[in-house]
Amino acid sequence: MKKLFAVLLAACMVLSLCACSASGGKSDSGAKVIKIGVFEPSSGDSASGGKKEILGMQYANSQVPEVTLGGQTYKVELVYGDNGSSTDKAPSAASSLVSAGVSVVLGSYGSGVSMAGGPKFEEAGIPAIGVTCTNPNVTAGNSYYFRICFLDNFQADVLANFAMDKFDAKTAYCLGETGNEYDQGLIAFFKQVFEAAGGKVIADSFPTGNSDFGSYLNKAKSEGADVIFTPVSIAYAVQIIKQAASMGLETPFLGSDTLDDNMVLEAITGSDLKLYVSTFYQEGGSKEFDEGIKKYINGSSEALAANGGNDTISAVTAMGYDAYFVALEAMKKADSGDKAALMKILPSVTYTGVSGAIAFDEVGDAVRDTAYIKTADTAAGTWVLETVQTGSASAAETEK
Amino acid sequence: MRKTKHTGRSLLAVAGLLLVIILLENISSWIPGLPAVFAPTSQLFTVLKKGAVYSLVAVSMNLLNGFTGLFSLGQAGFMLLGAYTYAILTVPMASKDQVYYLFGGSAVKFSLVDLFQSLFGNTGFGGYLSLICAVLVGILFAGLVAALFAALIGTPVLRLKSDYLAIATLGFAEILRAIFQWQTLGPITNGANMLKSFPTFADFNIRNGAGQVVLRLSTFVPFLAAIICIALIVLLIHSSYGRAFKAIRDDEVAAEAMGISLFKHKMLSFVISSFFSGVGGALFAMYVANAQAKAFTSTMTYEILLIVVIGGIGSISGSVIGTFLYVACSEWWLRFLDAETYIGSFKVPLLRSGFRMVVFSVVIMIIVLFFSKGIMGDKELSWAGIGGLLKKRRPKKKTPAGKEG
Amino acid sequence: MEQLLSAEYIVSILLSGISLGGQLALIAIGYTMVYGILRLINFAHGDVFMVAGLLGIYISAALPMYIAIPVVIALTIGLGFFIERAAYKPLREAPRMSVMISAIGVSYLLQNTATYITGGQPMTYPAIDALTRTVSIAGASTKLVVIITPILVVVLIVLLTTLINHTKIGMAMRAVSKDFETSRLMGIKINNVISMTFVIGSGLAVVGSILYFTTYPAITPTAGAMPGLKSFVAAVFGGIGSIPGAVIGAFLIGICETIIKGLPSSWNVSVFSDAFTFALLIVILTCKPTGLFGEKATDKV
Amino acid sequence: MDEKIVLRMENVTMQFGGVVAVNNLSLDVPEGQIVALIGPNGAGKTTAFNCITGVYQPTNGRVSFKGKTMICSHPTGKMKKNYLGSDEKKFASEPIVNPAPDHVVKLGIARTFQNIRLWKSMTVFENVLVAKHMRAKQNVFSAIFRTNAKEEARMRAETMALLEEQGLEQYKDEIATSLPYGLQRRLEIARALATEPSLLLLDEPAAGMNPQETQELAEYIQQIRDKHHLTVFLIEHHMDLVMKISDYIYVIDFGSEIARGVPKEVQQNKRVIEAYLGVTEDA
Repeated sequence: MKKLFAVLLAACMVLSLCACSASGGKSDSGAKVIKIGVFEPSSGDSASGGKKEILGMQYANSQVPEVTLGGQTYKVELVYGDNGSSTDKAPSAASSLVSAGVSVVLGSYGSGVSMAGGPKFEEAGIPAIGVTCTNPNVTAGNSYYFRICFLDNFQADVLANFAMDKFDAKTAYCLGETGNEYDQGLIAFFKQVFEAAGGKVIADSFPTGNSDFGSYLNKAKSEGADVIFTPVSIAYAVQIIKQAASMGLETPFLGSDTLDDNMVLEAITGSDLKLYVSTFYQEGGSKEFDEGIKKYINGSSEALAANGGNDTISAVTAMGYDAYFVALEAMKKADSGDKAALMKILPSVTYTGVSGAIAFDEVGDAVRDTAYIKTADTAAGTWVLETVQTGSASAAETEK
Repeated sequence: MRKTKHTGRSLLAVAGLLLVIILLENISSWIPGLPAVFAPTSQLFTVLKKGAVYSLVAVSMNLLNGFTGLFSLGQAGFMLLGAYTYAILTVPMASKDQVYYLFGGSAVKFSLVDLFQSLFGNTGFGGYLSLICAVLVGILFAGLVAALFAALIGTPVLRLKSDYLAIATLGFAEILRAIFQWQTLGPITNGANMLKSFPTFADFNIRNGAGQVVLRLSTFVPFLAAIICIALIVLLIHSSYGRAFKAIRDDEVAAEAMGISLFKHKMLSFVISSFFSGVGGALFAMYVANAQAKAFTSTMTYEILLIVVIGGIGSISGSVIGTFLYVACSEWWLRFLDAETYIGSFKVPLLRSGFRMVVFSVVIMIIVLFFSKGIMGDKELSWAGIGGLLKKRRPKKKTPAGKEG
Repeated sequence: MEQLLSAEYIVSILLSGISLGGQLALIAIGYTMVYGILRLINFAHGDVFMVAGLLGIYISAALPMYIAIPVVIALTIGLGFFIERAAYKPLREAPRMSVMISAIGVSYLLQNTATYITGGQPMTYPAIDALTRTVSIAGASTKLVVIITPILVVVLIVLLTTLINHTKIGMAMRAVSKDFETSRLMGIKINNVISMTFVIGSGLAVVGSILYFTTYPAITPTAGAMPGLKSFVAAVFGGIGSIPGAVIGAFLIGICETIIKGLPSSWNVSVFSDAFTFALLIVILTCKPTGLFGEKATDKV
Repeated sequence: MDEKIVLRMENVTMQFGGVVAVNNLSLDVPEGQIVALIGPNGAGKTTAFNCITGVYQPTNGRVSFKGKTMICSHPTGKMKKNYLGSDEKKFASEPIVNPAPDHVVKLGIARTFQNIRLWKSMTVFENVLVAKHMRAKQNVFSAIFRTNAKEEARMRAETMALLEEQGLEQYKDEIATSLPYGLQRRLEIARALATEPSLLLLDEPAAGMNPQETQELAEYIQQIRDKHHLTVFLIEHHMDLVMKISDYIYVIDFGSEIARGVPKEVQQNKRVIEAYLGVTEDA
C-alpha cells in the first residue's frame, strides 16, 4: 500500500513538473502572444465581484482578441491569478502572474489585495492597472500601479454629502471589517467629511470571519444612527443586509462601490430596507455595451454563473471592460507589448470608455469626478439610478 | 578529529549552496536564452524565498514540538510580533505619513533606515551598508520582542500539559492578533491595516547608477539569514542544552530526577524558539513586502505544523526538506491545477480555481495517513546517509517514501 | 451611551448571547466527547459543522424542507462516521500528535473542497419558516430561533445524559473514556463506541448548524473554523471530557462575546470579542489547569 | 550517636484526598550506610520516596538533608479540615518548603525508578551525559557558540569513565532501551551517579531480576557505595537482597511504620511476618 502511494506521489510530481514546463513553452506555438495578467479574486469573500470584473475583461477580449504592433499581429491572452480575496494569498498569486510573463496586469477588485500584490509587480517591473481598487494607498508609493477608477476620498465625499442632503443625517454609524484597507479607508474619509460638516460618526469594525451582525446593527439602532454606512466586501454586505432585513431595520443603508452587486440586490429584494450605493457605472450608460455584454453573459452558462445567474450589469464589469482597452491603448501607443515600454507610456495614455473618460495624474490615479448613486428597488429586484454626483474635483484634490 | 572534518564539510556545503543560489539568481542575465525557469521572474525564486523563510519557522517550531516535546501552537503569534516589530522599526520616515494615513502619521518618530542612513549616507555603498544595518537590527529586535513576549507568557503557560498548552498558546496568538488590530494602538501598529514600504529582499539587489540591477541578491539574502539561524538552532540542539531538551521530551519525570529543571529548560526552549519565529516573522514580512495581523492566523500555524510533521518531527533536515516540498507543491508544481485547461477543444474536467488546494490537501492526507513518520522520521540527513543512499539506490528515486520506516 | 442601557437593548444582547451559547454548546459536546474517549482535539469538527450548513443549502434547494433536514442530518452523521473510519482509525496505535495532524489535514481538506465547490463565496442558508418568524420579548424583537435554541439544547442534553447514564452503549462510552486499554480488554467493542461518539457529535453539530446558520445565514468555507475553535475553547473551559462543563462553558462564552460586541463603539473593543474567549480560557487554565469541571490527572511515577 | 545523619524524615504524612498513603513516617539514614525501606505492595514506599525527591509535596512533616531542612509542610486550605494524619501542629509555624525535584538532585540526592525510566531516543552514552548537564559550568550562549568546549570535553570524559567503571562502555552507542533488563538497571544507576550525589535512592533495584542477577546487584551496590562514598537508601521487595546488604531496615505497611531494626531483628518481628505472609495480599 505504502509503496503504491509512494509511486503515485512520485508520478504526480513528475506529471506536474512536465505540466509546468509545458505551460511555459506553450506560447511559442502558433501566433505571437501578448499576455495580460488578470489579478482578481475568483474565490473568497470578494469572488463575486472579482468574477464580474473578469467578465468585463473576457468580453472585451472576445471583441478585440488581437492587437497589431510594429506590423505584427499578436494574440492577446488573459492569464489569471486568483488572489483569493485575501492579502496573504495575494503576493503568491502576483508572483504566479509575474512568472507567467505577463506584460501588464489588470486588477484587482479590492484594495487590500492590490496593495499586497503591488510590490511583486513593482519588483518585476510590470505595470498594473487597478480597475476598481479605490484606496489611495494602492497607487501611492508604488509607481507601477495605475488605476482607472475614482478614489475613496472622492467616493466618501460624495456619500457623506448625499447622506446629509437626502436624509438630513446627523449621526452616521459606520461598520467595516477589521484590517480591510478598503473598508477602513472609506470610513476614515467619510468620517472626515461628515464630521467637518457637523455630523457625528460612530465608527465600528467587526473581526474577519464574523457572522453575527445582529449585535452591531442593534448597536447602531440603539446609538441612534440616522444612516448606516457599510463599505464592506460583498460577502459581508449580503449578511448585513439579510440580518438587517430580518430585524426590520428602518435606518437607510449607504454602501460603496462594492455593494453594487447583484448578490446584494438579491439579498435585499423583498425586504423593506433602503440601500443607496455609489458606483462607477449605471446600466444605460452605453447602450451598445449593455446589449453586447448581456448577450455575452447569456451566451454561456459559465458567464451567467459568474454574473450570479442573471444579466444585471455590474459597474465592475464595465470597469473591467474599460481596463482591458486602456491596456490595449497603451500597447498601441507604445507600439510594443514590452512591460518596460508600457510602463513608460502609461502615464500619458488617455481613453474614453463606457464608464467615461480616463486619464492618469502624476500618481497614476484616474482623473475622475463622476459617481453614480443607485438605490435598490426592493420590490422589483433592480437598481434604480438615484442621482449622478459630479463631485467637486477640488474635494478630491484637497484630501491628498 | 572526525568531528572537525564533518564541520568542515558542512561549512563547505553551505558555502556551496549559497554560491549556487547566487549563480541561479543571476545566470539568466549572464547567459541569455535560458529556459524561462531561470528568469528572475520565475516561480522558482518565489519558492526558494518562501521556502527559506518557512524552513526557519518550521525548524523553530520543531525545536519546541519535536525536540522539547512541548506542543505549542503559538507560532503565528510570534511571527506576527516579529513581522510588526521589524516593520514598525524600519518603515522609512518619508513613507510614514502615507502608510499611517488613517492615523495622521506614526507615533514611532524614528526609523532604523533613516538612522543608519544619517550615519553612512544613503547612496552607493553607504546606502547599502545602512540598509544592511537597518535590516539586521530590525530583525534582531523582531526576534528579541518575540522572545521577550514568550518569556512573559511562558510562566503561566508552560505549566500546562500537552493539549492544554496547545490551546493556550493558540489562544495567545489569537489575542495578540486582536491587540495588533486594535484601533487604539493605530499610531503604532497602523490599526488593523497593512504596514508596507519597509525594506524587502528586493532592496538587496545591487543596482548601478542608472537603477539597473547588476547583481541579484534577493534570494540569497533570505537563504543566508535562514541558514545562519538554522545553524544556530542545530548548534543548540547538539549542545548540552539540546540533550537536556530531548531528555525532557523523552521522559519529563526522569529528566527532573536527573537535575534538569523542567521550567528553566522549557522556558529556554520556548524563548529561543520564539526568538527564531520572530526572526522568521520579520523575514516573512520582507518576503510578502507587507505586514498585516490578518495574515497570521491559526491556519498559518497549522500549515507550519503540517510541514514539521511531513518533514518528520524531531528532524531538522526533515523540516527543511519538508518545507521546500510543501512550498513548491503549493506555489508552483500544482498551480496548473488551478487553470482551466483545454487540450485541443477538450476541456480538462475538474480543473479550475481551487482544485490545486483540494489535490494538495489530499496529498497531505495521504502522507499523514500512510507515512506518519514523515519524510525523515527523527533521523537527520547525514553525509553517511547520503553516501549510503547513492550506493544502495538508483539516484533517480527521490520520493518522500524513499526513507520510510 | 445612555441608549445602550435601555432594557430593550440589554435584553436583545442577552438573548442573542444565550442563543449563540446554545449553538456553540451543541458543537462543543462533539469536541468534548471525542476528547474524552480518544484524547483527540478533533479539529475537523468545526468543518463538519460547516459542511452540514452547505449540505443544508444544496439539499433544501432540491427537496422540500421537511425531507431535506433529515437527509442533511443523515449525510452529516455519515460524514462524521466516515472521517473517523478513514482518517482516525488507521492511526489508533500512532502517537497522539499524528492523529491530531490527521484531524488538521481533514479540516484542511474539507475547507479546500468547500472552497472548490462554492468558489469560496458565501452561500446563503435557506430560511426555515418555523425558525425565522419574528417574536417580541420585553420590547426586543427577535427571531424565534433565538428562543428555541436554548430550549432545544436543554432537551438534547437531557436526552444525551440519559443515553450516557442509562444505556449499554452509554456505559461503554463512560468505561472507554475512563480507561481505554482496560475497556478493550474487558471486551468492549472500542470501534463501535468511538463510531457512536462521532455519530452523536456530528448529529448535534447538524442541529447546531441549522440553528446557527438560521441566525447567521452566510456560509463560507471557513465559517466553521471560528465557531469550532470557540466551542473547543468552551469544552476546555468547562473541563474537557465533561458534557455539562462544555455546555456551561459554551453559554458563558456566547454571552460574553455578544456583550463585548455590544459595548459602545467608541470603546473600540469589539475587535476583542474573539480574543476575549481565549483570554478567559487562559485565566481559567492558569488558575485551574483542568478546566472548571475537569478531573485532575496525576502522573504515576 | 556519633554517626552523621544524612537524611532525616520527621512525621512525614502524604494524604491524597481521603487516602493516607504515608502516615507519620519518621526515619534516619546515617552517612555511609545502606538503609532499606520495605513493606508489602502498596504500603506507600514509592510515595515516601516521592516525598523525599520533591515529586510530591508531603501533606505534613519535614525532610532534612545533612542537617538542613529540605522539605517542610503542614496541611493548608481544604486539607486543614480533611487531614487524617497526626502531628499537624508540629510544623504549623514553620514555613512551607517545597523544592522541585531538580533542586533536590542538586543538593545531592539522586534516584532510580521502579519502572526503569531511561530516555528512549538516546544512546547509553547520552543517557549518562545528560545527567552531567546539571553540574556543568556553562550557559546557553556558551553552549551554542561552543565556548564551553572544555567543559563539554570534561563531561564527556567523565561520562566515559563512569561507563567504563560500570562495565557499560561496549554498549555506549546503543540505544539505551535496547539493552537487556539488568543492564538497563545498571545504566539507570550509572545515570544517577553522574549527578554526583551523596545520597542514592534506589527504587526496587532488583525488581524483575533472577537470583543470580540479584546476587550481582547486591555486590554492585556495596561496591558503588564504597567507591563513590555514598549513602544508600533503598526500597526493595527481595528479602534476601535487603537482608544481605542493609545496615538498617524500616518496615511500613498501610503507610505506617510497623517495625525497624537491623536485619536480624526485623526478620523475626511478628508484625512484619504477618504483614508479608498473612493478612494483606501476598507480596
